Amino acid sequence: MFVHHPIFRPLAALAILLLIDLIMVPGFFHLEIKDGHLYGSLIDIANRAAPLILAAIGMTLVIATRGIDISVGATVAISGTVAAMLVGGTMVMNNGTPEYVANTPMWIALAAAMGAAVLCGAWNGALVAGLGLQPIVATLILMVAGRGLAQLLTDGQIITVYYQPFFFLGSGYLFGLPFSLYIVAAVFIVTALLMRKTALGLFIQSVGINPVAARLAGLKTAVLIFFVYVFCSACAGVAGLMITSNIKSADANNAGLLLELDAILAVTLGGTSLAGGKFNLAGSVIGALIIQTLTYTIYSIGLPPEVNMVVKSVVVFVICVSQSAEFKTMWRRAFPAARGGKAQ
Amino acid sequence: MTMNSSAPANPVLELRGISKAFTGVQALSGVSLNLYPGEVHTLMGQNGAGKSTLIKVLTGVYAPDQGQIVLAGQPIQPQSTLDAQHHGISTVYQEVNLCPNLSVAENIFIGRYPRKLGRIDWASMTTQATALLDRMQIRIDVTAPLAQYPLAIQQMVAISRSLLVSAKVLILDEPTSSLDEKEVDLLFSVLRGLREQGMAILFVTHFLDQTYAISDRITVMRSGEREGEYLAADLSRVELVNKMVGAPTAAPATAVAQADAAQAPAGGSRFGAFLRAVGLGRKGALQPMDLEIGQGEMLGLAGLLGSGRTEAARLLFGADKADTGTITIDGKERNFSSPRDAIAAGIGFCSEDRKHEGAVLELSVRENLILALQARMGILRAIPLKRQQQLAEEYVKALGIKTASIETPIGSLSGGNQQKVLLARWLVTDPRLLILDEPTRGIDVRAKQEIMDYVSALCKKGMAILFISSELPEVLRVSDRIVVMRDRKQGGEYPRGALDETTVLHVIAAGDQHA
Amino acid sequence: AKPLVIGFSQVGAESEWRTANTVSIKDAAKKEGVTLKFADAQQKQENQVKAIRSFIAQRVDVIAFSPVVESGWDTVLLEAKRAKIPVILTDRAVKVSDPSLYVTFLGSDFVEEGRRAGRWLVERQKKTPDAVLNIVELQGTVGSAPALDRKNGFEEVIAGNPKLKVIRSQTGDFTRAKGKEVMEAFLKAEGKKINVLYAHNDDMAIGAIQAIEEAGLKPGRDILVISIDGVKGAFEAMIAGKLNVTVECNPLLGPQLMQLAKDVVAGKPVPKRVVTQEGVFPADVAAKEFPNRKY
Amino acid sequence: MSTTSPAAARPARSIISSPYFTSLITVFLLLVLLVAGGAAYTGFLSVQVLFNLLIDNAFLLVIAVGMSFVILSGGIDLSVGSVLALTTMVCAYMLQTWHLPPLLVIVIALAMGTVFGAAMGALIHYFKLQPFIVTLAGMFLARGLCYLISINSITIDDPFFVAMSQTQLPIGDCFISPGALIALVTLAAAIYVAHCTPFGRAIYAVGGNEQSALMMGLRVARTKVLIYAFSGFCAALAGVLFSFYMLSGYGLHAQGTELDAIAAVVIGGTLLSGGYGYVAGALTGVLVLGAIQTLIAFDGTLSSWWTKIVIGGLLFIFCVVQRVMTMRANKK
Ligand SMILES: Nc1ncnc2c1ncn2[C@@H]1O[C@H](COP(=O)(O)OP(=O)(O)OP(=O)(O)O)[C@@H](O)[C@H]1O
Ligand SMILES: Nc1ncnc2c1ncn2[C@@H]1O[C@H](COP(=O)(O)OP(=O)(O)OP(=O)(O)O)[C@@H](O)[C@H]1O
Ligand SMILES: [Mg+2]
Ligand SMILES: [Mg+2]
Repeated sequence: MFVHHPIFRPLAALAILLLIDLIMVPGFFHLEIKDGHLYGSLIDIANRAAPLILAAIGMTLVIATRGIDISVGATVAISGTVAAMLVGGTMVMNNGTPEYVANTPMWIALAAAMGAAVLCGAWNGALVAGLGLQPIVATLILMVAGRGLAQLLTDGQIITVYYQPFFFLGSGYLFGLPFSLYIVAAVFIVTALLMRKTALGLFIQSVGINPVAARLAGLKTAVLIFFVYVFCSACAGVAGLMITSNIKSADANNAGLLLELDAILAVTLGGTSLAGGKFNLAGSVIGALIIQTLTYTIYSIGLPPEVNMVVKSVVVFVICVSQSAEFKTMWRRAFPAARGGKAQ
Repeated sequence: MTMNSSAPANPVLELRGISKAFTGVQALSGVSLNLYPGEVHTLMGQNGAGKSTLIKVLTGVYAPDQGQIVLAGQPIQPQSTLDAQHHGISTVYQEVNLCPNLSVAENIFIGRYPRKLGRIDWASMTTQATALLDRMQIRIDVTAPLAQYPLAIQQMVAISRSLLVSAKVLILDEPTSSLDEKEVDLLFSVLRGLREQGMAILFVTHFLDQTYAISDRITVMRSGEREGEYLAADLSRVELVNKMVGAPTAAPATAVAQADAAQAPAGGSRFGAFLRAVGLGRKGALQPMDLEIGQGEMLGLAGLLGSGRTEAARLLFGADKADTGTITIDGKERNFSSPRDAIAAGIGFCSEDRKHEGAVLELSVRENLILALQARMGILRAIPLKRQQQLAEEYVKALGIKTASIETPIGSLSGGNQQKVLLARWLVTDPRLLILDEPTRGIDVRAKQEIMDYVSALCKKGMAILFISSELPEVLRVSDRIVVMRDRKQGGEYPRGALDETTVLHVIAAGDQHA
Repeated sequence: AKPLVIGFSQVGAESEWRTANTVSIKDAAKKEGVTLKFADAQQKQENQVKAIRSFIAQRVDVIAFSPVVESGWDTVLLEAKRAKIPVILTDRAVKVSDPSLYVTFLGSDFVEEGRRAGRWLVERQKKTPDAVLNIVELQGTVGSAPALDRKNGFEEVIAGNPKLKVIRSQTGDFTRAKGKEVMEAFLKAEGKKINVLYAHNDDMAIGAIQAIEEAGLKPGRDILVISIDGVKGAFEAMIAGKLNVTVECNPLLGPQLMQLAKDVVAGKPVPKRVVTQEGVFPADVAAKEFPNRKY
Repeated sequence: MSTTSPAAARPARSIISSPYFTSLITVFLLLVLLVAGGAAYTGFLSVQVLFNLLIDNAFLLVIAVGMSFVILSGGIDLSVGSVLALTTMVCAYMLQTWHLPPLLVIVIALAMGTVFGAAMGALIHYFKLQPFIVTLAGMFLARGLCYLISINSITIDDPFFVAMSQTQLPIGDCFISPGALIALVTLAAAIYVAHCTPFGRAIYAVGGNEQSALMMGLRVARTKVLIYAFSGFCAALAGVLFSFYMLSGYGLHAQGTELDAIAAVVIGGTLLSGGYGYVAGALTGVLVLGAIQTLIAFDGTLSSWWTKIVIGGLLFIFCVVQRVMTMRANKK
């Protein structure tokens, strides 16, 4: 019956991608211990997918309420910039030897960055839930202005961070695995628990499917929608910290550029409908992994950069079509013999 | 079974051995049906018997798993509604299927616009639509969007739309469930006219009166099978009910009603006042009115369509905000700015529009059922799954909800069963006042009886109920007190027994004269 | 007299280099008492065209711009010419059918930058004449002029040398994050075979350096790193010994631009092509040069 | 939004609560914006500047017209910007490398865009895929195809294209470009189609309730495929206009134009959920965006980030004022 589980198809797609890697890229699955931690392509993919997974988790809930948040990338830039500026540090030349000085205690910097992200979410939430603007337009405003704000903070410069502990977030290792994976796991588990063990999941779905009925049943629809946008931005905020920490600098111009599109793509590849309602958190995580694996595969196979986009789009088309119920019916019609074997 | 063979001519449409299964449900098994020209053929059966499914198969919405559709001797396989229309089969579905954003006139004419020089002739369309609705004695602005009119008007629009095509076969799935008596009469006179012209009409209803008022032939369905086909003249009401439910009923519906009426308490005075609304009104929707409901009282709200009953209920529930007036509960003044406030004060509201305001279609029966309760308990205190299942099972049994399981999405239940789930949603919250707006719409006789009995029992235990229904006899039968509405204002208040159907109509009509 | 009015349409603010360029122009204008109408095109050519049209409508004295793309300027420049407003190009060139549509072009030569990077490597290779050097290349944004030119210039120089081989080339979109991500993949795919990294800008190089370090290799030693632009970050990396050389691409065009504008308005003849002063900075001069860097 | 239920909307409030009213507000706000700009900057309120709004945004207007149809039907098309770029590329390549006659080139390019759109529409309809995702993949595909043709930009020097680019149709002592004229004609044609043809009304029906439209016997499949085909056509036509405008083909042309188009359509009063709005709103929306940009260019003191922030801020003010005025009107 596993075949009918909603998670099956995204998983299958991921497996097929990995299979292609296995055949095409020698040593793709090779893992070794280097400097006391695991090292290899798979680790890279997971590590690099971490921000995308976080964004996708947040986006899943927004999409479940029939919304969309295209300001994720801008939020990433803002939170990353705030953190980098506060932790910051400058290099001073001291008799020809470089020395690093930190500015603000790291926890304050992190809290401020998350605060900025939550503020972004509150802004979006207020526009969507409070004013009733259409989500895509409401978040378009922050998408445009947010990156500008981040650039304003940095004067358009890349802020390099020289504070070692800060790097742990995005490129540190714990028990041999990248620390970012623990963060992602924690966010995922907390979110999943929130959805399962509280009524939040039910409420979000109800609001997404039939907001009028939900309100008449006594749900605080506006509060729920507001919360969802704040949550999404908070996820983006963490993603921003991770990206900043990983490249040891905040690039307000480019950090998280187009991350929103990838996040939305991940959510859909994971089997959540953009029409709202039923959602699939685990699916979104797998969707994000699919995207990152695909990107990584393109790099590893050594395709010329001109064909990147074509390959990516073709794969997305194929995955989407193969996931659709209609395709399944067609397939069954075309290959009736396979029915018994596959449907089990 | 008495298969009557005095058919006038050859059937214009035959269904032979139609079967259709959904995952987990055999909705139809081997159903046959004959439609003769110049006849009204009524399809009867309990909720979930498969009536709507049969109609959808017939009109190309679903493909049958087995069986044949024969139209005028030719087997056909309608692929879509449009295809069916081309074959001369025109349909009004149970759930209103129109476009809320388009104007009334467009909803009638879309797909077959009057044209002038190749472009749509809007002026002529408006005139024709107005004339068409005029024939059904509906006078509205046909250029306004459909969404602005109440469900009943929408239903009439859907019917006018189907009348427009020169069809051989007209199918109506519970068209009367949101119409009042006057409108039903109108509809029937239109249908009789069509019958005269030789059209074959397939009609689904749960109302026995209507069945006998118009049908020539009756097919009874039970659990996805055809129980039998009868001439209306040959089948008594009691027989019909027996055949629908598959076992002799304990007592005919009318008898129960009489017995109930006999032991009715005398007046409203025995109830402790629970809710009192003074001067409650909203501009353009309801003129200020007073209302008082006591604990354990069933207050009926009668009136014609659009008389403002739903509006009054929505104001009481905080779904719309009142411009004027106050609401006091247990002597304390309360102002509801949202349904949440009302729910917190112990009020429940079962809306008349289940598709848009009630059911959360993709969620399961269980989730729909506990939604209001969970909303009241808040996000953090999730009801344990065990308890949810227990509640769901309990109410599925108590209300006789026909569903494959409690995890089935409510959207795949039949219309009547969805209605029951939504009723259960409020029952589990154990409200002190339950507002029921047309709760029995689209529910079969037996279920209606069961539900009203159930509700009455709760009422006796102290729950206050505000009961809104377009079925006057029902309102008169069950209410302790009746408020008659007309023209969006209060028309008068009467204790039980002070009114009968004719007097209520008189009250409403009198209002019309004075206005 | 009335102050000179210059309308300047900038590409955007996509990189540190670009912001340094903007700052230089704004500062120079302020210093020279020139009224600067500044418009940011957010990386879109159509926005630049709109800005130039509005400059024409405002009747500025000189129009200057850094074109997003080379082609597609004929029409709007013709309008400027009809309105008798001289046009100065900065930083990037354009392809127009009639060269009289602009007065002069002030800026760096991307192909030359690529060549310089290539020449440095050719020289360097002479130290180890027998070894074959495998090169991985991090390109800029696909299709952008600097990416195309820096690639071509570099290839032109190393083409004659059979010991220099580009084994991987992929786009890193001029950003640190992408540079790091792509380099990680390169390292997994090619491993120790990589001897040289050629990055089209410093940001990608800095990202890639991190990837190299995380792979347990020493950037600058195990893998030679060559990049272009010469921003501060690159100098810091060179001081730390992680970057071998950066080819300067000078963004400080402000003073030269103001001078040109004044000359043009005064009717003085100006050369059709003004190349900015640019150097090549290997790691050994980095510490000395660092305090002089303005961006 | 969740706060308005169908039953809550009553005829008494209908006139002002209709999308018609929202569109009117937009026009009013646009006028306010222009007058404010005229007061603040000399030369802003000249006729040529207004014409420039049309000339510079002709391609955006054409895309927004196609996008209007898509959004009215409840869908979205993210591929338009890339299809535009692909069209410029194809035109340039066919003109410069194969030396095909320009009219033939234009026909081929338009046909290509139409087919591209239709293919996406078919995927969306027949496989029940999300328009957002299909067109997102379409966006990557079209951009990718540009690079396959060439990663360089290709200059067009075909005399016909050059003529179209440089012709100025005089109106008084100002002028307008042929491209702007074509865009206006396209808009007029689209308004006619939307309001006077069964296809146009079917778009509204599908946007209002696709299921109902199907039950009412409309050809939903055909309509949907046609809508995306039309959007693809508009994107290609915009691409041709863009080729006139820029005289070049380039894979990086018109990045992010899809968002501009969506914003224009929504600002013009069309609901993203489909079914409500007017095609003519596309024009007001495009003019609003253009006016904001022109304002910023006239100001000429903003740095890059301030430009972004101000655009965001103006968008915000615009949406909020529009929304608040509509809500006010609904309350009355
Ligand atoms: N799309 C569907 N998916 C799954 N089951 C369905 C679907 N449609 C109908 N059913 C099931 O088929 C059975 C027959 O339903 P149908 O709607 O035909 O009943 P009905 O006779 O019209 O009842 P009512 O009087 O309540 O409208 C029901 O048990 C219902 O749950
Ligand atoms: N025939 C009609 N023509 C125009 N408007 C109508 C008509 N019938 C009802 N309405 C509208 O319906 C509103 C009141 O309807 P409401 O739903 O409150 O009444 P109701 O008695 O509950 O009717 P229903 O049985 O349809 O629910 C009025 O404001 C009126 O605008
Ligand atoms: Mg039914
Ligand atoms: Mg009502």
